[in-house]
Amino acid sequence: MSESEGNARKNSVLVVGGGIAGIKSALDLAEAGRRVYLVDKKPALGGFLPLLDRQFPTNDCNICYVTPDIAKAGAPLDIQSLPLTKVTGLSGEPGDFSATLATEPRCIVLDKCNACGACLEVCPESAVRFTPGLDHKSPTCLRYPQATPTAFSIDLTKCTRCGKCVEACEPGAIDLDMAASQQTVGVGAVIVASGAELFDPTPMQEWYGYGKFPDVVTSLEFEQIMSSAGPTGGQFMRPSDGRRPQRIGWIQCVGSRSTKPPAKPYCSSICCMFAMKEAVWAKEHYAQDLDATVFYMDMRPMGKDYELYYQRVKNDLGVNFVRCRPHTVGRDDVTGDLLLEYASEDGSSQIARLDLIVLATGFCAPNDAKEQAKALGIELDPYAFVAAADFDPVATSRPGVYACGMALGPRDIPDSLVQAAAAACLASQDLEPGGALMSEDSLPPERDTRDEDAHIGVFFADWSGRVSQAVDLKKVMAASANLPGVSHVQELVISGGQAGLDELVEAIKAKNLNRVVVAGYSPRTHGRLFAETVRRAGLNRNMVELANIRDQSAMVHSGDPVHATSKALDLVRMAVAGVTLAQPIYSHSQPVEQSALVVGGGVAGMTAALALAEQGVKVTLVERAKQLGGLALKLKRTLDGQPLVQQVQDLVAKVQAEEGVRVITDALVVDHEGQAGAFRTGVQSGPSMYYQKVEHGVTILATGARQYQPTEYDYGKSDRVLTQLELEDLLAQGDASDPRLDSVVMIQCVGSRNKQNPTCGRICCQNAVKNALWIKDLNPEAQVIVLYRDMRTPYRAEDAYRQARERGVLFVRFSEDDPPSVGQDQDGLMVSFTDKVLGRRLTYNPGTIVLSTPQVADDEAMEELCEIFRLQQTDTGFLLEENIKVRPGDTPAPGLFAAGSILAPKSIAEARTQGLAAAGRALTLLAQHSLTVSGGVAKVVAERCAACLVCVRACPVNVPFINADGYSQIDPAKCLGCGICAAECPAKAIQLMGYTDDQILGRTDALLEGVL
Amino acid sequence: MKTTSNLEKVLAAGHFAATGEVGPPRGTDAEAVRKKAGHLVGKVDAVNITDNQTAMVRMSSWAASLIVKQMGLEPNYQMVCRDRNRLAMQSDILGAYALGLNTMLCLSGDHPRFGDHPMAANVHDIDSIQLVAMVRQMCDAGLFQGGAEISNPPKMFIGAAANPFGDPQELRVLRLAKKIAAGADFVQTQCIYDMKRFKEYMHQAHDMGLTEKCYILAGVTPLKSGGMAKYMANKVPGMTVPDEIVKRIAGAPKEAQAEEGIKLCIEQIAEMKEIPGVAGIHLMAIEWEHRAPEILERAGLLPRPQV
Amino acid sequence: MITAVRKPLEEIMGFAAPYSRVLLLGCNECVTVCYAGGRKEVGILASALSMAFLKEGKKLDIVEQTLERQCDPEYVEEIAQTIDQYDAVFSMACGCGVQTVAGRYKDKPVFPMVNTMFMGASERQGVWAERCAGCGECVLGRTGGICPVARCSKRIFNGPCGGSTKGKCEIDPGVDCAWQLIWDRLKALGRTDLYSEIMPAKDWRSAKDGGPRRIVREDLLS
Amino acid sequence: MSDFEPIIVAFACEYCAYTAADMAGSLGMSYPPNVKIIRVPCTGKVDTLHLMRALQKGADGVLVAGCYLGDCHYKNGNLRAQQRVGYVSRLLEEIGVGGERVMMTFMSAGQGNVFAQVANEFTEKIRNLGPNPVKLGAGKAAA
Amino acid sequence: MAWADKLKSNEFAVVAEMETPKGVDISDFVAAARQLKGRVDAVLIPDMSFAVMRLGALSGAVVLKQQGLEPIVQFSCRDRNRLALQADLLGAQVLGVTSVMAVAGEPVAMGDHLDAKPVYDLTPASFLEAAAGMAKGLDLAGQELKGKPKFCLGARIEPWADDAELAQRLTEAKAAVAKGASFLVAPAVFDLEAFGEFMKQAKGLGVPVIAGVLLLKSVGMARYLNQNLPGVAISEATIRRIRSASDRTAECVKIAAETIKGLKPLCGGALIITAGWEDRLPEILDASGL
Repeated sequence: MSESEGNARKNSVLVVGGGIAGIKSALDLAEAGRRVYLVDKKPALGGFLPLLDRQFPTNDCNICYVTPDIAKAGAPLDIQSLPLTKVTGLSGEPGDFSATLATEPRCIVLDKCNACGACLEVCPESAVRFTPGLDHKSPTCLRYPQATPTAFSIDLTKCTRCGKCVEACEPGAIDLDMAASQQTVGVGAVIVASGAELFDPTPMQEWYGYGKFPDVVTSLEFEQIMSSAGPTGGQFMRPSDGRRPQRIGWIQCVGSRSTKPPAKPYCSSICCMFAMKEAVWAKEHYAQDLDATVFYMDMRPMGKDYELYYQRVKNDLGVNFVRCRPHTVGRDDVTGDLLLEYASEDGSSQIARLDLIVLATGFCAPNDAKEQAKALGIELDPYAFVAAADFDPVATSRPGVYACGMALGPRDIPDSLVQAAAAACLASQDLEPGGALMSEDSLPPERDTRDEDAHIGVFFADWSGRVSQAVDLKKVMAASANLPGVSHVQELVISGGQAGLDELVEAIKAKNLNRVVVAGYSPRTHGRLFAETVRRAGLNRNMVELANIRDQSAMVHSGDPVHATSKALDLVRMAVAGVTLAQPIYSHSQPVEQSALVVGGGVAGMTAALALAEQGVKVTLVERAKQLGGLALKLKRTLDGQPLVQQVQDLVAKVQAEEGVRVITDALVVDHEGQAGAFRTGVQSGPSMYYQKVEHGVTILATGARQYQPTEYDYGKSDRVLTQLELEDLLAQGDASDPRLDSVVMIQCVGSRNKQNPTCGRICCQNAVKNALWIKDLNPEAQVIVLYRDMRTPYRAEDAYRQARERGVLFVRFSEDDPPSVGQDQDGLMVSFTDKVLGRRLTYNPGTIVLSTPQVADDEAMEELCEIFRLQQTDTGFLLEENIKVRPGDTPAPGLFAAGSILAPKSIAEARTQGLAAAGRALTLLAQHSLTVSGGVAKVVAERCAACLVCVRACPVNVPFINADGYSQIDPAKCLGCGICAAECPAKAIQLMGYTDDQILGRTDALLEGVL
Repeated sequence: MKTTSNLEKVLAAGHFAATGEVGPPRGTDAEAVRKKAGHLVGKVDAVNITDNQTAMVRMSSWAASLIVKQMGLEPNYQMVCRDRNRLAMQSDILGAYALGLNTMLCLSGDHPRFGDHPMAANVHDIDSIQLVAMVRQMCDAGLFQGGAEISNPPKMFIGAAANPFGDPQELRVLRLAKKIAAGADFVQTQCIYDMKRFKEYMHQAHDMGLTEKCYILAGVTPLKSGGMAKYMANKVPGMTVPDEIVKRIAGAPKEAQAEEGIKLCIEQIAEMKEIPGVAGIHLMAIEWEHRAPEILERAGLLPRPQV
Repeated sequence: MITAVRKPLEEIMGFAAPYSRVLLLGCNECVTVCYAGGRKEVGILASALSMAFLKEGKKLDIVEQTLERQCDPEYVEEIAQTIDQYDAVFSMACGCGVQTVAGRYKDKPVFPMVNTMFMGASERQGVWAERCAGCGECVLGRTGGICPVARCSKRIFNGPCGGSTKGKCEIDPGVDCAWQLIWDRLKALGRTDLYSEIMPAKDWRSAKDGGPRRIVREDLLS
Repeated sequence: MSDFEPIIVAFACEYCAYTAADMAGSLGMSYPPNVKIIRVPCTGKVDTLHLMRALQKGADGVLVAGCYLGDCHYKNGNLRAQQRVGYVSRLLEEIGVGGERVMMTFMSAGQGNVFAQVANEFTEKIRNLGPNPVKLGAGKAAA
Repeated sequence: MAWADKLKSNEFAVVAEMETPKGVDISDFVAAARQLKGRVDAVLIPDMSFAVMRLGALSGAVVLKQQGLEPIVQFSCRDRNRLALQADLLGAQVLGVTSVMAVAGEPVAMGDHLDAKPVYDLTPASFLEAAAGMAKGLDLAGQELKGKPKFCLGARIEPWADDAELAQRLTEAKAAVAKGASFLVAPAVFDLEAFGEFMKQAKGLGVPVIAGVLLLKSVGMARYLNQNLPGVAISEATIRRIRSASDRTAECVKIAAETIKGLKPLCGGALIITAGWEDRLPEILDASGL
């Protein structure tokens, strides 16, 4: 091995699986300056996400949110994506692996394919893979315009080599003789993100009728029916007769939570939210009078604020929920109605008449999971998902190999993304400490174009074809060519990769352009990308303007092509006018402090601190209490029953021993200033109130939550009423003869899912099951009753739940409006509750009553933290993330990340994962070594300034001052670029760069040209 | 005796003085003046003739004063600083004295904003204290304000006004002292309702020796109704009316409110007689001149001494 | 600072009616600071005026320019080259500026666009209040730094009058009683003795009552 | 004029309203094409002059769309914008162009529906008001 | 001795506390000092309070003196024996630092050098005696000094938690006054009423009492003080007030200013303690009308 090869190996990671988790890991690593091989066995990256029309709980289509990242900031991220590729072997050790990769032939040359679809049309055998439509097994569909790569592939198993496609292919991209290939790559670590597969309900035809009745569809298929780009072309109709469905039923847990094969015993975790989202979307967008019903056993919306979503869906949006066991689907052949038979909660059998049934199918391990595990040398759990330990939740059995996302079992997108970031962080630790990313020096010198006449190039980019569907692009292009200053008009083919951007760079150089308009995107999402691109062509970053004809014309006026076209031209004209008057903005960069402040010394904070320290980052860890450990100090066992105390203590010891981590306990954060890369935070510690300023480049907030202190159920009045934590203390004493443990009644949802605290505690159910089993371990004869509202035991916690039932733990459901009551009677402590099956109130005298209480936001502390760091709280008091779906753990403030229960209730494993993830996110920022400070700031024309002080008074951050020369001066490093001073200035002496009055008025004038 | 003023004579003889007030009409009807003043003939020692009171144009003070004088009643000729500059003021004083007026009161005057000519120039060439000083200089030194000699200077009994209740409180006695220092012979106060505070004021003035240098006449105005009591309490700047007084008047039956007001007035006059330094009262029976004799009678102030 | 407010548009439109091309001339001093006639206000007035006329079917050509100071002849000279292009000059300066411009360009109609108000200070952003009457003989040294001439409604030198209530002037509860302020300040300074002195009648010759005033510094003449 | 199609200039804060407008796009909610957006970093940047100029050049209505009061990224930029809109509105009344032709509105970034709704309502309102009288006068002036 | 004169004037004294930096970069220290010039009667420089090692108090005092401020320097008995203390006293005198305050010094265990050896050779009382003795020209060993240094001496009234302890504190304070202290510094006041009660009892001490005013920074800090500092009881009303303020820091400044105003009729002066937020001292002074 040559030296450079070895260096590359030490800086490279193999990511297996190109779904959202794999992409996220790859991006985080690449942003941190690593080389990534991203392999996927399918012809294109993307995984499940592209198949979904939109995602809960925001009901957004998040593809748009995630994908601009793929060419983040225009910097060439070192990600080599290898579709149609599998890993066949892995040798070596952490830091020095060799992986063998086998790639199937695509039979289409990527560089030549323009995805025109001609091959698909001519192929008699449908061997060309690019099938949109209802087939949920199809690898991808056209609705995923950002698919990487945007090219077809040919399935050789179906190909008859008739050659029609070769003839039809204009660019000559088809090569049916392409051979399979193999290669070996050297990497320092591996991340397994190979995802899961949807459960196929076909074998359960006799129960659910899938495959027998066309109007029984899977949830993914239903998603397609709703999609405007789906097979029905946006028509909301049922497959059998094209009728608009009026009554739709969702059947939950299809293929999950059942011990009868082929169904899986575990809970697939996300189908509940998935079904609710579909029901809401269908009701809101297609038929408000739609009768939507969810047939379920337990509703399990357990993510951050998902419970609120559930309550809204149920109470405000009118979706029906029926708790039952659905078992058989039949059909009334006269009416064509589907008949769903189910056993209701009181045991009676009922039938529901429906037009359409959606099976909320679960997820299972990929069919090649075992083969892949063998190749990678890692262990699987009993359900063929990758096995991981509770305290090391993204580490596999093989050092140097990590896993994330659905590869570890079914989970939702935020959880997958957090795991992805965590895995990326751990993978980094096996590599050499990262190097600096691309800097300004690597860019060509900037041309000074101020004295030149405008040579404007207008580029039209229609990534998904959305624009041309509504706008007559040809017409707009022709008209654009006549606009003043425009010397070049071109159509740009931009995909997720670099190619289109390179084309832009070339055109700027070849046509000697000095200003650029890109029509097609929102400046919000793509502004930075194109600014960086024109910079690569030697222009100032401010010499490009985006005409947002996609979002603000094509998408909103899709039904009105005439006006959409004229508005598109208006938008282009405005952009041309704006860019004509643009002046160069010079940004300056400032070094990023290679240090971090971690606030909160619980498991999440300690994990983050250690992970950063191991990457050579200097960490200051601030903890409010006198010792490290947080809430975890009170826990004795993990959810899967492993002892915990030692592990937490070890973690504390490790942090304390780590040289790179400076621990300040008994400390409060009292002030905070600066920006990403150069923060200064005031910390006050000890009774001396010793005040020090900590300088740091990034911040991780991990101050956790507090355990709810119940006032309900006689807590505090009787020493026999405990919380689960107190029960754990008792159990840890291990006294099997303790009479208090002879009979125990647990009450769930104490202090959660009510008016005061509408959220779900997320882990209280699992805790109850854990402790119930622990009691049974100590005393198998003990009687344990769990009073619950919904048992929420995702994935393998379901096993423990089942086990508990098998071992005699009684689970009795109560409803919110009929809760149990606790008191004293002649026999001592008494609890009474309604038994739904018997239909009457029962009274019971247990030895102990245990209340399952949630973690809740420490309101007072959170308010203060949010004020100091200028962040916001959610309605339930936890920290508000940048975007709970696609940016979990990122805050709206650059350089500030969050981990653990500060965000929502978290288990130890989740806290660990989040700590790692936050560290990983922080590393991507630190890897930049210097951050560019935007030059889009207010500038004073000294000779115009009347020193009137208006700007001094108006500035929200007190930046302007009247200098010794008697005019207003504004420090560009401190200016936020809001432009308030510029608007208030009575002498018009202040201009906001990028938004000068000339530019704004120029746009207005261009828009209104010829009106008068 | 410095002047021929009847008021001065009464005061110098140690009598408890009583003065009244008449506002000239907004027109040329001399009869109106005579009618109002007629009620007071023989009942008061002098009667104040207001000068464009509340910044409304009225018959000029000196002219109305002459009419009153002709009725055998001593006018107290009022002059405000709002409408004339020092030339006009001095020439008017010379004229007034020449026609037999010998008692005058120097005031700042209400702001034009309150009157019927809010657009008028607000002259204020000099202020009231400076006016007192100017008149004092004219009388005693025989000099015009500008310094030139006056041939046959006037001899005026010079009065000033004082408000014991305006803010800032602590300045009230000091300002009184200033007026006296400027040369005021007598002072008439704003109408008094808050006896407690007035007593404190007088006590302080007495302690400072001001009452020895100057005669102080306490202002009284009978309250005609509960409405008037409330108006005085809430709307008139620099005026305090204690709650219990408002309650007392407003609490009486509608038809008995006027009588209750007179009763209160009489009680207060009685009280004032006992306050050290109070040399008399100034009865401002605004548009109620016809009831003044009754009040004076019931207060035991009639008949007036002849000096 | 001299404060001013823009004249009602109706009055300005009356001035403009006979003309088709005018120079709208701002001033970068006092009137800029008090938002009456700086570059920004020039722009706003130009827009409003041209809209108001255009609406009536008349195109009024308005050229905007802002001078450093309209009360200095050298700055006013800057428009000498171009002034012939205009039918009239619309000055947004205070009365001093308008007169300087009118004095320099005697054959050109010059109109005031603002009403010049008073010499005031900025109490806070957007609020200006009168502080000096330019009386030519400053008594602030004896009144605790608060001017009875500019700030007492009755210009009383030996105040307060009887109408002072709760620190406010009798003419308006929104106006501070100057003498209350003076008294408070004298107390804070420990100089209440200054009050007991009677301030003599003022010599108003130093104010405008002595006729139009000018200041001549012999040593600076050239 | 039955075929009158108003031209509406919308100044939108990039933090909220501009994003909301994009959101309207990605949610496929339509609003009248009459509304053209100019992006600003904060509505506090929108100068009285910008509002006036748009109307002077013939816009029939001007919309300023910022964050909810209290949510401004720059403390009170939106409040300032609101005050300026009020000022311009009074000025337009004074010259007879009509104070209703300018409007301030508030929304959060996720509210694509609100943007669409406001755009619809405002367009409708301006449609009912009729064309900017400046435009009509300009025709006369040219004639 | 401007401070001594101030004390004699019987006017309300305003003293700011300024900790020396931990390190040798005194730029912030000097910047804070500049803002205070002419605005306070003196600046108190703690001597490594709570046993956190910092730039020596005396050096800090000299820096402040150069900035035109009147320093009062603390001498802690924790870190130096009687030789060192006396030597430093002489040093202070020749450097023009004449206002000196005796403190015992908090236990080493509270600070950042847990292994340090605590000295406690002298007590604050015996330190005062030593300083007073120097004025007569003698050191503690009875040796004659060349020149007689004169100091304006002060002592602390240590915090108390209950009445019994208070009585003892008063006795100690009396002793300090007897040994030559001409001013006393009391702990931070959060409850003016309770402090008023204390001052009634402290009347007999005969020297001005300078009460501490600690700038709160947050609700968290208020809670922390309640939990960890003896005798401190910040009311729920105050905490609620901070919590509901739109600008918490500004509210805390207001509270401190109100406390100072409230102290004016009660005692001889206020010692404003900002614990690292010295840049806010001018705001507090503004708000309290000083």
